[in-house]
Amino acid sequence: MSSVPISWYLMLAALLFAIGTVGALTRRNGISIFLSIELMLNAANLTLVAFSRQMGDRTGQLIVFFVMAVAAAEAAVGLALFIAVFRARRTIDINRLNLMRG
Amino acid sequence: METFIFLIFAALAVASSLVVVMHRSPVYATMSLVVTLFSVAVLFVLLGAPFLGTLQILIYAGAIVVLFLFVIMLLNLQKEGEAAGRRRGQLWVALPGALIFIGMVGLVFWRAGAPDLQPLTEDLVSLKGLATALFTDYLLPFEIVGLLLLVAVIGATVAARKAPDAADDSGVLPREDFVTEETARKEARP
Amino acid sequence: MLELLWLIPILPLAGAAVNGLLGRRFPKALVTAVGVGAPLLSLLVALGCLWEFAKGSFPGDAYNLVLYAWTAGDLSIPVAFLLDHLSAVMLFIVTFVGFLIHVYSAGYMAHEERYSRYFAYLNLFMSAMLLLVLGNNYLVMFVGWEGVGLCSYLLIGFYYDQRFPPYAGKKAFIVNRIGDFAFLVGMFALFANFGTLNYADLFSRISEQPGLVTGPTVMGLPLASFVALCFFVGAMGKSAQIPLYVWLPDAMAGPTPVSALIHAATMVTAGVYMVVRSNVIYQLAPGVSQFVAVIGAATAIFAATIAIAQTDIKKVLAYSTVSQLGYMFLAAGLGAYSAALFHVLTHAFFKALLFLASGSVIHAMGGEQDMTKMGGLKKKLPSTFWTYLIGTIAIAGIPPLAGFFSKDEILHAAAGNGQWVLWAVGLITAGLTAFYMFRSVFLSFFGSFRGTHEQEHHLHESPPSMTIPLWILAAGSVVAGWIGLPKVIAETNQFHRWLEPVLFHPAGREAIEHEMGTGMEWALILIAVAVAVAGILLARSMYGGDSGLANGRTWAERFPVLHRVLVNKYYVDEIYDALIVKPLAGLSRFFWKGVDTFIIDGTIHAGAYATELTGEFGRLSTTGNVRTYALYFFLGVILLGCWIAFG
Amino acid sequence: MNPGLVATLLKYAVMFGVFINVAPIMNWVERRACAYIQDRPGPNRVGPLGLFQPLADAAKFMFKEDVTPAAADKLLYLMAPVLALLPAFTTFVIIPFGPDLTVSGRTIPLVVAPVDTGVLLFLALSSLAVYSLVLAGYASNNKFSLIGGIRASAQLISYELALTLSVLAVLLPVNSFRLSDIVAYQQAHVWNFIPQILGFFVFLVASFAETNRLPFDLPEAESELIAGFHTEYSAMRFAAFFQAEYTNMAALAALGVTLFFGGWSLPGVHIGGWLGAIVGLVTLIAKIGICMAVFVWVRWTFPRFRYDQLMRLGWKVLLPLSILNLIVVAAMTLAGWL
Repeated sequence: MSSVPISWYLMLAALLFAIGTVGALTRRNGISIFLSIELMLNAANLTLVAFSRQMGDRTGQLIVFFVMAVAAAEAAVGLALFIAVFRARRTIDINRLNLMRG
Repeated sequence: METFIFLIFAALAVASSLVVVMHRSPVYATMSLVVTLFSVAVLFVLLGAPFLGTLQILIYAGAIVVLFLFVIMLLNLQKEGEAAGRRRGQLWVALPGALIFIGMVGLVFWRAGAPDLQPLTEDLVSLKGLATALFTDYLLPFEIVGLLLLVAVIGATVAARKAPDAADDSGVLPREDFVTEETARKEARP
Repeated sequence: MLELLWLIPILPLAGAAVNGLLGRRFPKALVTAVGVGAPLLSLLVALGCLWEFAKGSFPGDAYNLVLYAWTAGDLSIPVAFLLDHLSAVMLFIVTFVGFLIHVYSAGYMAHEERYSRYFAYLNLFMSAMLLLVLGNNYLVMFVGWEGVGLCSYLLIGFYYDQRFPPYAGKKAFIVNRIGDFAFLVGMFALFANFGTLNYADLFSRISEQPGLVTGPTVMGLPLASFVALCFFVGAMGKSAQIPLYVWLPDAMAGPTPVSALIHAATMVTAGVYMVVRSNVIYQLAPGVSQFVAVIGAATAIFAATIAIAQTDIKKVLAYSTVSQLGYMFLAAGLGAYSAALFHVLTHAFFKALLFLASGSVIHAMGGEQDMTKMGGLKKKLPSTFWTYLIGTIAIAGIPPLAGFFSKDEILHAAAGNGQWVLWAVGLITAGLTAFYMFRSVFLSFFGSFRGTHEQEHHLHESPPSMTIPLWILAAGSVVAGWIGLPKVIAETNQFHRWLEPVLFHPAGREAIEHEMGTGMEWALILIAVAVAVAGILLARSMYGGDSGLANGRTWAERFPVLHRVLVNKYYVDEIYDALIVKPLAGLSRFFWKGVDTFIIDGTIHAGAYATELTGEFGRLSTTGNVRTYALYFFLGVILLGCWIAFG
Repeated sequence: MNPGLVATLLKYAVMFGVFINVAPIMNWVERRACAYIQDRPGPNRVGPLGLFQPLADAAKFMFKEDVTPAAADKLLYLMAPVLALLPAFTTFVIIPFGPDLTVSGRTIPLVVAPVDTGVLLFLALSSLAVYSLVLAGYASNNKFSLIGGIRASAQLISYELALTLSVLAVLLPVNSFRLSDIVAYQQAHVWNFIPQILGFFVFLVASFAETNRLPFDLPEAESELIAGFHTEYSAMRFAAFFQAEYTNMAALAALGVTLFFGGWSLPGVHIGGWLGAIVGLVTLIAKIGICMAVFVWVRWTFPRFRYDQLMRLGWKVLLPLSILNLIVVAAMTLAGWL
């Protein structure tokens, strides 16, 4: 049975990560940025699982588990913040939320 | 067979992630993310982590992304318009950066060659081993993550709650699907 | 029974907790039941314990009850109670008088809005006072000492919605703090040298080897003198001696029962109790003892002169309290510790009685405290009049009432020690006391009514819950002195013998009193009584009858300067203000404006300005757009990655 | 062809055959039972006792015009019914329906997908069902539908917690995620609903909510939201939702009976071989049927909850109860009582 080399998985992860990064950096909609970040997290997870397989060590899988929990927490708080921001400003366009401009 | 499955789902993941990033409608982007997540879950199973694959669907697709969708609908977000002051500059920096990144990783692998995947061991796949490690060696991180989730729940509740005084003073009716017994009684009073 | 000793302070504490936490929701009757019931139970337990103690059903002279050891590292302070002949007397005074005043309060405060809070504070005070009295080491005493201070502060400022009471409470607290500080320093000195604060350990070691305290020196003084001085400064604060007496007259801003309980009968005598408790140390520090006696005598006559000119009935009683406390310290300084404690006991009865009776007068007058607006209350308030009169005779030192015996013993001690100056001062003070107390009787109860018509209409005798305690205290004021009859009358002085186990007689300092002849003693007694009677007659001639007030005015006009000085209490408050408070405020202002604002803030502002300048340039990179920051971050990551991969 | 694959396909065919027929049969049962409860005859014209009514309905669905609203989001509007069917026809793959079968030396477990993460997979797949409702609500571009969609997502997420926790409690003493192990455990001990009656009730209530059935049918509440998320749907697309709803019900019922009522097994009955397989399948179907009857009975008996009551019940009653149940079961397992 032909097995897929690990570098394929890792390249795929890098690709997903790059796509997610570009999305996070260029999108203006807060929710879309969030989605891109989830994409990046998933790419990282894929890397972890791939290395876990390659090294025969399950630590990578455990870290993926923690990443998922953290992502859940992040999504809950982040979305709540968006709701609060939307109530106050009627928009979640990141470009318009620049109160912190120096 | 395995290569075949990998190629299908890898292509699916890349395609759907491109949709996530490029589609202007948040709903489509979100639904594409579900496809990406599903593909990655399949890759997890291929890599010998079926538990994580299931969790990926259960937690990510079943809960987190639903939450995204819920918020999108709650705020009734429309497509990102071609508003003024669109920052092209951002894209022209980010895109080359991403390409450099991919090139960098590719170069590393080109140098290192492509070693075959290690054979799958029973120990790595077994759920019992994972659970044992989680509740012994990684108990402290596990507890901390639990605490983090609790804090997140409380924080999210506080952040998303309407300011109580603002709701009372504005005289605006609470939204209809959130009319509670108390507010209903308050409205009924002359 | 004795193992229930711990219940005595705990019961009022529980009452305070219940009333303090839940009292607002309770009906008034329940608040009363809890607030008066707790001291009653405490009194019953105390009486049982005293009975057992008097029977002596335990080994040794004193009963120790260790509750638990408070441990911090190597340091271990047992929280323990001690019942010996000294604390027994104090225990009786505190529980008995305290209970009566609680009963009285139920009537006096009946219309008060913050009724439950009042009882919570009063119970808390009882608890702290009992802790002070019963503790078997200085630290437990100090906890109680601070506790009573706190309650005193709370109760003086009880009417916190008026202007003056919170100020008076604060003043009491701050002045006491000076004394407390000295007390603490004394404790530290003892602990540093002996490693314990337990009375029994300390005193047995000192009395066996007096060299332990007379040998080492602290700041140039022998240890005994240093500790004694520190403790006396502590006592000065709590027991209102010169120069720290200034808080006590102002403390009359609190409710009258509080004045009776805390600022006359119990708390202010804590200093005397502490000095008597430490008699071993004072006996070994004769210089300090002499100082105590002088301060006591000075305070006695000083306060008595002020009291002559006061028109506020409670102020008169307050200065009289200061004066009587001076007597006690006079006795303690002379080494007549039993006489000092005897005066504490009798004073507790008659001064509590006088305050409560004055409270009854004030109650009837609708809050009026000025004696110039009273007069002729004898017929309207018979119970109050008779009890007040009994208290006045007792304090004036007319036999066979209580005050006579204790005061006589103090004067006797002064004469017996050959301290004739102090004796003369005490004698004059006795005369002044008789004069100003009868002055208050004549102004308030005799002559015709000088208040408004409305007040006259409302005059009424107080309810039984107030008059019954009055009569009980009056009975006490009559008979309390009989337990300490002088040698010339009785075989032995019973009270003296009772206290014998706790007193220390170092070699070479025996009292000289035995050498005085019987005739001499009778002569001294007669002189004292004669002076008191003279004071009474003078008061009657000046203030008796309807023209009393006018007569007083005439006398005042004859000595305008003296009168003004006395009315203004020798301007002591003003002097303190000019000498201590004003310079302190000025110094603070200098530190505020000069040091803090200019030097410290200026340095910081300079730094802040430099930072701001840097920030002005740095801000150009912050667009406020999160994505820009993310981009910086990403580029940094890429550079880092390149460095790792190719570097 | 790979014999394992053949066996899997055959097993799937059997289960599919069972579950595809749930909707038509339940259509008839529901209408007749409703009529019975409301004291009226119900559909009785087509065939004996109206038994052919489902066929008539199906024919009607097929020939009706399939309307797509002009303002709708076409792609999502089309995808929603498909997404509804997808989890409905995949979840039952982990339900065991008989004892292991030995055919020409090979042991074939009678479950379509004998995977290690069994119950989790069921929960994961069924959690995807919410997408169809939300998307249908969104794509219709109709405010009633949108509100229905929002309600559906909130409700499903809320009750999933209680459902999952009550299922987890069942797993504790068994020490496995495999439903066949759970059935074996119940065969060896006693049906789970006896020691875990609290968990069972939480599961029952949560499954009413998960299937959007009365008294929790807020997402489609006819009286206030017309029909909620499927207001705009007609013809075969509506039929797809209909089918998905009943199939989901059946799948949850199958999970319920497997977790709490011994699945395909019967106490004291141990038959192997082909006969055992058939008996197992029939037993499972019978048990599912009883559960479905309860669903119908509850639907026509209880009034609808209000939205805030629904949320309060989910978060403040069911969730704490399920956590309590989990703790109690964990303690009992540790103590060796289970």
